[in-house]
Amino acid sequence: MDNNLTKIYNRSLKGPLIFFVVIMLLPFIFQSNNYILSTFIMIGFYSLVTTGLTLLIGYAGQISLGHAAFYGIGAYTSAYFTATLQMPSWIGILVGAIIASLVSLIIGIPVFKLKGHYLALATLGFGVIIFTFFKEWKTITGGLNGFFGIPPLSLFGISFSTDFQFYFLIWIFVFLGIFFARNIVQSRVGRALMSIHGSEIASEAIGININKYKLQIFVLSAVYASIAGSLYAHYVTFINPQLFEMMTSIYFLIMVVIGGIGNIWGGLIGAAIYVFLGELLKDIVPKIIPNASGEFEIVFFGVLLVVILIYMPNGISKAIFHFIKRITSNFKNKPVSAFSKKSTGSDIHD
Amino acid sequence: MTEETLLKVENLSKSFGGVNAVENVSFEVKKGEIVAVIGPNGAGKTTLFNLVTGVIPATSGKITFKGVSIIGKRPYQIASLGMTRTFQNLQVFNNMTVIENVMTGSHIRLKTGILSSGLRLPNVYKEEKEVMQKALQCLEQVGIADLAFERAETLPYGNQRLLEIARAVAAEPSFILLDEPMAGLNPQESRNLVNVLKNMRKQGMTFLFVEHDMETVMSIADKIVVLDYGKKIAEGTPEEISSNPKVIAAYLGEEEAI
Amino acid sequence: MELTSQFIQLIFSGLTIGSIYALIAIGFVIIYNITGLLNLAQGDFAMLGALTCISFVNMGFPLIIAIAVSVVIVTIIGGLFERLAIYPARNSSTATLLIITIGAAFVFRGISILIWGTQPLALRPFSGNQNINFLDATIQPQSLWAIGISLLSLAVLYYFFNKTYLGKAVTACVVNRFAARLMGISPQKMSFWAVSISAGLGALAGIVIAPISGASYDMGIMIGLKAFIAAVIGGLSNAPAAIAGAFLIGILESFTEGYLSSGYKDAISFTLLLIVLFFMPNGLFSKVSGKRV
Amino acid sequence: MKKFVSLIILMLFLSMLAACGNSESAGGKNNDSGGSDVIKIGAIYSASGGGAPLGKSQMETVKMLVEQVNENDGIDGKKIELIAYDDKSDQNEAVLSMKKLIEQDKVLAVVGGTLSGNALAMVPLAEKSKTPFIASATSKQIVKPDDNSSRDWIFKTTQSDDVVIPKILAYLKEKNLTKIAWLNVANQYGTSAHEEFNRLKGEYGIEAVIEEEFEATVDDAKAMLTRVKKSNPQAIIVWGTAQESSVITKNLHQLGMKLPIIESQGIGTKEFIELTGEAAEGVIFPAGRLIVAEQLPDNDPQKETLIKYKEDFKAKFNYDANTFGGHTWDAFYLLVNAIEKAGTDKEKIREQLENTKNFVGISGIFNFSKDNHTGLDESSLVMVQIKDGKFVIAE
Repeated sequence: MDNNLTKIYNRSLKGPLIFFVVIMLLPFIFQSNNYILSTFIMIGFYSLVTTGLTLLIGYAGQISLGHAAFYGIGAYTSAYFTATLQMPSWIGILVGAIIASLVSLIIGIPVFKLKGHYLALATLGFGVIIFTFFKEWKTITGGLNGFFGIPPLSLFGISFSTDFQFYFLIWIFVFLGIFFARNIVQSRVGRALMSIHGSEIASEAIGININKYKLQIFVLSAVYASIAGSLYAHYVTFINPQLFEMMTSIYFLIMVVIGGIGNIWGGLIGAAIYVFLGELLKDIVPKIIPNASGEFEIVFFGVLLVVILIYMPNGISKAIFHFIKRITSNFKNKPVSAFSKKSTGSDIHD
Repeated sequence: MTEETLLKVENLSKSFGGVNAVENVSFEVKKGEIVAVIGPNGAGKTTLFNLVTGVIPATSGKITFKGVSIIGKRPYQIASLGMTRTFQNLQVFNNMTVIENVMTGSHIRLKTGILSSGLRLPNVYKEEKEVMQKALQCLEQVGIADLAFERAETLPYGNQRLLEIARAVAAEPSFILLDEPMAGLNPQESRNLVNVLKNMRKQGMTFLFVEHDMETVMSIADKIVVLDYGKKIAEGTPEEISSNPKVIAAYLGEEEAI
Repeated sequence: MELTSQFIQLIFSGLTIGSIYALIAIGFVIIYNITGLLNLAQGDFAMLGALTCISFVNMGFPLIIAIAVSVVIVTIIGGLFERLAIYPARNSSTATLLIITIGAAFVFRGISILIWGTQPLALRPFSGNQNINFLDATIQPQSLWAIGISLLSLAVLYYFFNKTYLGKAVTACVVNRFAARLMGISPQKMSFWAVSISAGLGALAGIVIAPISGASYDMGIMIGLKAFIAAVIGGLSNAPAAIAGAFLIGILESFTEGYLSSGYKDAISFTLLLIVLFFMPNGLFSKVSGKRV
Repeated sequence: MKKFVSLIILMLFLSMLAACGNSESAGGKNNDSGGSDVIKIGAIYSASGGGAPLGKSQMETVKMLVEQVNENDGIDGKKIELIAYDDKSDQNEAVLSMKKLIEQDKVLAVVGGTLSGNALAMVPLAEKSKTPFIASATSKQIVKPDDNSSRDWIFKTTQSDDVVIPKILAYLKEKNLTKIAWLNVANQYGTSAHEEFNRLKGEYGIEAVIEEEFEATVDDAKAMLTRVKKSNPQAIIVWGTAQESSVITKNLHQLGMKLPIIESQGIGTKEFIELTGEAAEGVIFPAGRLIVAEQLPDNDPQKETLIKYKEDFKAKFNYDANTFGGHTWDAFYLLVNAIEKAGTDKEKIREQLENTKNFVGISGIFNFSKDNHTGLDESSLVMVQIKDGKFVIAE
């Protein structure tokens, strides 16, 4: 009976560990190519944000179109503390996370009285207001001219100034973030979040304080975004408000949705697809249409986005996991126990 | 001991834009009782339930549960006092498996928060194992333990009703409100559910339920409260109610109208 | 005297831009109520309308014909968009549908760069450049056109929704989808009409504003968003309220610019939006309803 | 059907990872075979997105010029292979594209950077990898940063604000206009010019009676302009690019404000005149000589180059060449010139660029030095006025 829990929650570390090892080995293959490394690093930043967002959107069922603001808060706080105040990097990251959580708390209290499109619009509104702060609070942020000279990240006495070094750092953060999120999902808190998505009235009737949970998970996702933003600022060393405008929030939402809601790996998968698709189109489109520039890529991207969502409304991660399951079950001839036969209809929450 | 009052409703009223959905209703539920609320369509039964469970605020009146006033409390606060419910329009969590639905029902009995679950502290695992055992027991109690790992949305209607009851029970409440538990069930399922409820009462559970199916009401209710146009028109044992002229008039009136 | 003239100036600026928002806001209301969809590509219909019209004018068509033809073309594009992108995904979640409309907006913008390039294009004003002086305030004739055309289209819409069969069918869908189906009106068909009509309205809005601000491939983003705010502020379920909201936002913006700084224009519109959402979630102009939630 | 499409999409994504690996190995191979027969040059411009009105003509210019050079047997018989990316006006895209050019495509040098923000994000990458980078964006931070970080490998072919603003200030002083209203578009282009204006106005004895910002998406600024009107300036400076400046200029006209209007070099396109109509009459702005090429005296050293570029561009793309494309022309030919003289060694190219003197380009005549990586001074600009719907040199 001890293994009962594994019937509903896939706690297996095998898949994630293999994936982790592969990710950690990649830089040794591509060591000489900072372009590929930085592609993966970008996926890392996005994954961190979208993993937090997946908790909010995919599990608790609450939309946010304002997360670029928290990403920006992390980035500007880190920039200000390390470049202007000359403090160590970890202080910037920490203070950024604290500010992001306070701001998200203040925003969250009124915002989560709203639902659906209204919630989406309210978060978008807060995003615009915070963007205006980045733009107009020139003494701190440098305004539209941007913030220059953010020093490279240095933690525990190690300076992460090359792509190679940064790669490991960001992916360790991503995996820690995903495991933290996965643990949450596979617990009382995760069930409470999903119950909010399922039926708010019923989850209140069994004693779940839905506003508290919405708020907690909103704050948590803001912290994820803020940490990602802090790391990003150290990585690019130059930031400007335009990086954190409305479209960035929309791109985050796109990643979460194409990745697949209701799956903790969805954020990472969505981020990877978003970045790879962009890079791939850059290579492919000019081959199909000579002399084409970015607008063709944008058109293709838009069309693909629509097609993906029409044919896979639940996102790509589901399709991928089904695919993997099919392959692995082909390897193992028969389901191991009577139980797994029974549970074919059920989805394991990964 | 059996005389202990669990729920006390006094002069409860609720109006929607001038229309009185519930008007000046008072009654009591004692520990271990099964009380039925009946009445024609639109009599205000579901509104009464929503008032008692805090889903909508009352216009006036008093509700005390276990001697504590629950007026103005949020539903989750009321639930944590030991009162859970089921819904007339099923509110099963379709995005989960059956057993997770029931495990979610145990929410208030657990302590894990965001940090401890995220870091997976040692006591979390223990708690999780316990809650799963408990959930299986609840499913056995309503007789759908074999469906534990199916997705909730794939269950037939009748089983979803049972699932809601199991979920309500998992909170280990002292009082459960059932909103038309028999609706949509076939006769066999209904009989099964009656047995389930009777068994639970034996274990000391108290029920308040709304029901249209008179046969069920007469067979399991200790006391019946009759509502018509938001007012209480009668209260008593099944025998008293079945011979009450006001009740007969209300029901006949309804039939005439049809 | 100077104060009044500035005041009138601000009011007219606000009404002009407000009338553009109004045309698009009605599109939002129609689509939202029939399909439950938040269409973020709505502003891009305005862009398509304006650029198409400019092309026709440059080809030598008379203005009135150019306007009519481009409104029809954009209406058809709207219909295609509904059939190809919205209809197949009609049962998906809010977030999915939202992103489908964003995807469509990308496509519209990309295609218009391909056709019209990236430089802003000009459309000549409908009737000359002679300014009208009114109590010391200067009013462009185009402003009057903008306000006039939007009021006229609102009147036409009113007639359409209340007097014609198709219009009544659409209205029925808004009031009660289930009842409409019982009456043999297919909500799916209505969704098609709703998106098409909104696209046409958007196109008209774009054409009207083009002589004032010029037209370019990315003009739809902010216009669409502001119109949506306007619709929400007024009340999404009610067209006249949405129109009132649109004029309110237009005037608010023009006063912010006139008395404060334009850097805060967007922030102020959104602040008003948030205030309305938090305190009057049904919109500023909604009646308190006795409906059960 | 649904399954089938899902499968196809899935395959597409799986092939994506494979494609990444492939292009990597392909890139490696090219490099092994040595850049002996082709010269690889990278280009990154914002041909779509917010910067597109500037970036599209830049992208098309560089593509056209590569074709021309290759038709004429390339550089010393070696063909140029252009690898061009559109950063879509997005900073992250710009950074990734720059890395791709440097690390994977292994280009010899990079021209690009339409928007200052994107150019600034690319600068450290070029500097670190020691790749010559010639930018076409305006911010002076690109070559002369406040924090004095190194810019050895970075060059720029646009007049910085510290060249353009003095030109305007000198003009105002000469005309004895001292009470000025300053209006700029609320983006990097506008605010950096504003800073420069505030820094220098004192030196020229000029006073700003009112300073305002307007959005790039402005539709009607009459409200704000009534405030400007009340402050009674002697002249108005409007700093923006074509679309937003056009709205402001029209509004000024509608309000009957008949003051000298001075605008930025960003309005030097035919579209501005079309958009603005009669309201554009009399507007004065500093610009490179490209837009007034025909009016230059025949002995002007730039005239021939300017007219050739204009004609080629118009013939190929069917719209008028503009100043922005001109900056790219300069970047490209400066590079070609350096490669011709110094060969394909990056360090030598850098040195050659730094020592380029009297190079006749589109934006002006370039004279680089160790401390001056822009190479242009005020003489590269002329004051241009709009008269009868045409650009003419103002006296």
